[in-house]
Amino acid sequence: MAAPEVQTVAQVRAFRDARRTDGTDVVGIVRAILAAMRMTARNLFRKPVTVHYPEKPRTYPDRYRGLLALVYEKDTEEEACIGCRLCEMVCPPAVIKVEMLKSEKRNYAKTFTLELYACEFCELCVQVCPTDAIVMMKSFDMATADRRTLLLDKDRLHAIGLQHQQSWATGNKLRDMQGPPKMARAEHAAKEETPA
Amino acid sequence: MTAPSVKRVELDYTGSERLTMNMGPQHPSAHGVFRAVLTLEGETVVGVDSVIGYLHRCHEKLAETLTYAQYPSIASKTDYVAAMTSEFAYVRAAETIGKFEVPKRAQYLRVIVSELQRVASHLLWLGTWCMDMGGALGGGATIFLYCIRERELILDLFESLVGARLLYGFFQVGGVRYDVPDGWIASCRETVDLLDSRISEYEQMLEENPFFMARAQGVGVITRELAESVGISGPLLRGSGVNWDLRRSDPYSSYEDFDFKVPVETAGDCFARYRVRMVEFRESLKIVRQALDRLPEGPISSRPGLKSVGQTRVPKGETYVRVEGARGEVGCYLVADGSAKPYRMKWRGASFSNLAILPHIIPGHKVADIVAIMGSVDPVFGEVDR
Amino acid sequence: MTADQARALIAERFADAQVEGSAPIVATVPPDRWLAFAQFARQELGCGFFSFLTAVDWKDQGLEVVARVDNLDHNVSLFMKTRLGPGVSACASLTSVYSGANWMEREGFDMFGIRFEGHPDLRRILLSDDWEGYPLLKSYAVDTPHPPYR
Amino acid sequence: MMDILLPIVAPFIVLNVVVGLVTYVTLLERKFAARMQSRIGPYRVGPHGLLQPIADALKLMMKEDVVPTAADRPVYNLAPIVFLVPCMLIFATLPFAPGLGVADLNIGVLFFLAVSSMEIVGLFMAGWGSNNKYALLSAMRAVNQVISYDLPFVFSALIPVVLAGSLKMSDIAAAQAGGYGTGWFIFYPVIGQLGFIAFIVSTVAAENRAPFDILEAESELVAGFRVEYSGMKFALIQLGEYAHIIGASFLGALLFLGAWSGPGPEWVGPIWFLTKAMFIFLLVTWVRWSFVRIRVDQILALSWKALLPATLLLLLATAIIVVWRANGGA
Repeated sequence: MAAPEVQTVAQVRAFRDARRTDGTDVVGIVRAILAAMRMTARNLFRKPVTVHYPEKPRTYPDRYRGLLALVYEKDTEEEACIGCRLCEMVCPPAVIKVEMLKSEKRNYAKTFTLELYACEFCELCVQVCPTDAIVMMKSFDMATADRRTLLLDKDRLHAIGLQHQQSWATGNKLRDMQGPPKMARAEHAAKEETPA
Repeated sequence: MTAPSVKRVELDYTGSERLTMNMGPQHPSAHGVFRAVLTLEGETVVGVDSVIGYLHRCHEKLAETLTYAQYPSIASKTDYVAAMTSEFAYVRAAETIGKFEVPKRAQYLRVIVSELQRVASHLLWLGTWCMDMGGALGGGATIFLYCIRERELILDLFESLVGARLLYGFFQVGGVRYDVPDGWIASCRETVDLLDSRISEYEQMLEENPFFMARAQGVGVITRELAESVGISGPLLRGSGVNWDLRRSDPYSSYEDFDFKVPVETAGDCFARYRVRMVEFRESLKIVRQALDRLPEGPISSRPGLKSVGQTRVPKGETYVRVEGARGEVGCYLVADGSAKPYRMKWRGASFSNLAILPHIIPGHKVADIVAIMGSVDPVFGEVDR
Repeated sequence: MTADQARALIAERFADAQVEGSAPIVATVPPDRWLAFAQFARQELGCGFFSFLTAVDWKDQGLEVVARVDNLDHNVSLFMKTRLGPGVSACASLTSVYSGANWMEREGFDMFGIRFEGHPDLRRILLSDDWEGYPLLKSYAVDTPHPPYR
Repeated sequence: MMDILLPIVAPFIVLNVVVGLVTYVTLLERKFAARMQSRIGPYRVGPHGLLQPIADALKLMMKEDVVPTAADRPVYNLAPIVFLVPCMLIFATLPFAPGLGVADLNIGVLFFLAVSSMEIVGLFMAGWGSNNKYALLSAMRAVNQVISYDLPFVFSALIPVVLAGSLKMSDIAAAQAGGYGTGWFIFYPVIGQLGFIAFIVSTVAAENRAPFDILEAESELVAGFRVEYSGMKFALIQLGEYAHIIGASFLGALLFLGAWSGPGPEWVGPIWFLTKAMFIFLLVTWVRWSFVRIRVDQILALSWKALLPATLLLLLATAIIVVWRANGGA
């Protein structure tokens, strides 16, 4: 038994002839044509779905994954990033580069660069951040003609953080949601027990 | 360039006024970047050489350099039209080797997103296929825009679930990364109901339309033997009379809990593939409804949330897992060596195998049929070239 | 045909094959029996569905060619493997048995440099024709330099 | 003095009106199509996009004019003009109101039909001169299609001619006047309606509009015969195409919908005529945005196997009825 080869022209014609409807059912054809035209006419009177984008910005959902930014700690107003380089290591396209600055009380990021033009917004850096320092913003419009402006350093990342609205996700919230299995299981078991 | 060795069919008249025409890689109906070097006699195609690889990113090498925690978000870039199912295949492969348990809630969430993704992907297929046949300046564009309008609703759902519209990163080894937000289930139900009625509208526009039938019926027939031998899968295989759906034949992720039909058509032509997909729309929506009704409470991941890059280690072993993606069997052959990165990963893209059918069935058809056949095959070039 | 029957049949006909598992059946055959085994799988096991063909580079143990075929009617899956041995990069082509092997073997040639003997049209499929090296070999480093715009 | 000036001034006015009409008809079509597709269409240039056609025209004029190196230059450069001239010439015989027109020939309909099928020469020159395989295939298809569909187009247009008993356009219009619109040929029992449908179908096909736009066929042939054209030459081709469609719409309104007859004083006649023509245009547009394109062999089969015999029979039936009535039948 050999592998099937290219179909011949005769075969193609035979297939086509076998399925050909010779258009004898004129009433059916007319009805189908009218059905299609009725459909388009019906949509003529529906409201258009177009959004006038720059004038009316669309509302972003809470978990929107947009521009990346660094934030300050709420109470002390210090930089939240401790330069631990976890985000640098987890970043699949390797766009984050961090250098750590050792200090007495805590560490800081000496430099923090993010090549936004190669970022794929997978939120893994946010996910691993132990201090909720890197977050995503509910905005994406940083369109530019020069990709060098998308090479973000620490100051620009902090500025973006102040400029836009922050999305829901932070490292701790994400990890909480995914849940340590033991705790979640215990909770789950407790829930099942209560009705019983 | 090496001379292509193309199998040419002979027409039943003498004469060889042959024209070589390049269709693609930049062509309105190339569906991405596909180049078909056609040999024409008049309007009839007598030979075709397909050239692919314009979108090659060497995903398989990439997978060897990325850990099990990193790769799922990259996996969505293979089949970017149905990103959820491609992540699914990779994550499932790691889970199979590592024997990681997946909580029931995560399994159901996976089913919901995969089925919504299938609907979204089929909507894009219907739109682009009609655009291929009808043209951007004709009725095809109308259906395309209707389909896109409805696809947006699903993308909005995904956006409120994971925050992204195209490349999700929803899956992680051991479960899923995001739980459903408040109110998501209600809006999902609304969307599903709306989609159900809109799909009937497309059927009204196309189903018995003589223009559409003339273009789709008897065109691009794939016989069952050819289909199996080339290894096409999904709606194409079912359109050729094979009752084969991985959700039914090799159930995974609790698919055995749901009640759905597997549509099978025997004609093997473009119209049969259209019918299969139209029924799949409805069946997918049915599965989504069932899963939403029965969504259990509990954890969404059996493993702790990701804290570092090398957190997931998979023991030594190898496996091949397959999931039923929108385009067919999305498979991942994974060889693990006990470290945090795979030793080897082979991605079996459904589109790669599906596209390999083209040189077998195109010769003998007219130029206009090529775009109809291409569209009915529904290739996504991210998955073909990987 | 069940998986057990298929295993028994393989053991009977291919004494030199190592057979493991049942879903899927993993059968390792010597390279010279590769084509015969594929023919046997298609004709007698009814595995008409060609899923994929690829290779694994086991560094100094050489390349391993892997193919998977299914019997869709009876839900029997068969993994076919063959070890080419160190330094060998030639293998029999399955194109005469399975049409789908055509592109898959071209990809194997493209990525691993395996010359599939009997393939009608063995040229690079995903990479450009003038690419140097075979990227999926373990000896090909990820950061192998290449001139841009190739 | 008037006698000398009129033949110069009248065509000038008509030409400019037609060009203005064409640019704004594109806007009408775009808006109409957009609403059908749940969009809003042009919106930015001017209030609700009203200045969009002007912006488009300016843009096309400013664009670089690219000529392919291997093109057959004289043929390539001449093609848009050869294409445009017949498309504009068809307006020569159209009366827009009683006595308002360039020339009301006594063979008006014949002239219209003859000139309108001349566009094929320009099409073929464009396809051939571009030296592009897509364009060549498109030109071949164009010849096939236009020849096939001009026959049913002519036959269906001849039905009102037979009913009115004159080839002169103003006579045909006059024959439909009176009776508060019941005299329009579309209301002629059976023959009128069938003839109108045949006319619409063959118009769509003869003007290469979707679903019969196989020579443009951008999903197969990219843009067909005009794939290599850019800038002003492209604009000329586009202008010609739309002028042709509008001309055919006016013809349809004149032949079947009673031209300028309608309520109100005489001077609103042209407005009625324009409204009716736009109605036919929108009908054609509606068809265009509702169906997928059919294949070249199917289009030819439809013409030769169905439409041509049907229109021929219809014409024959019309002739028999007219003769029967003239001889004192009911």
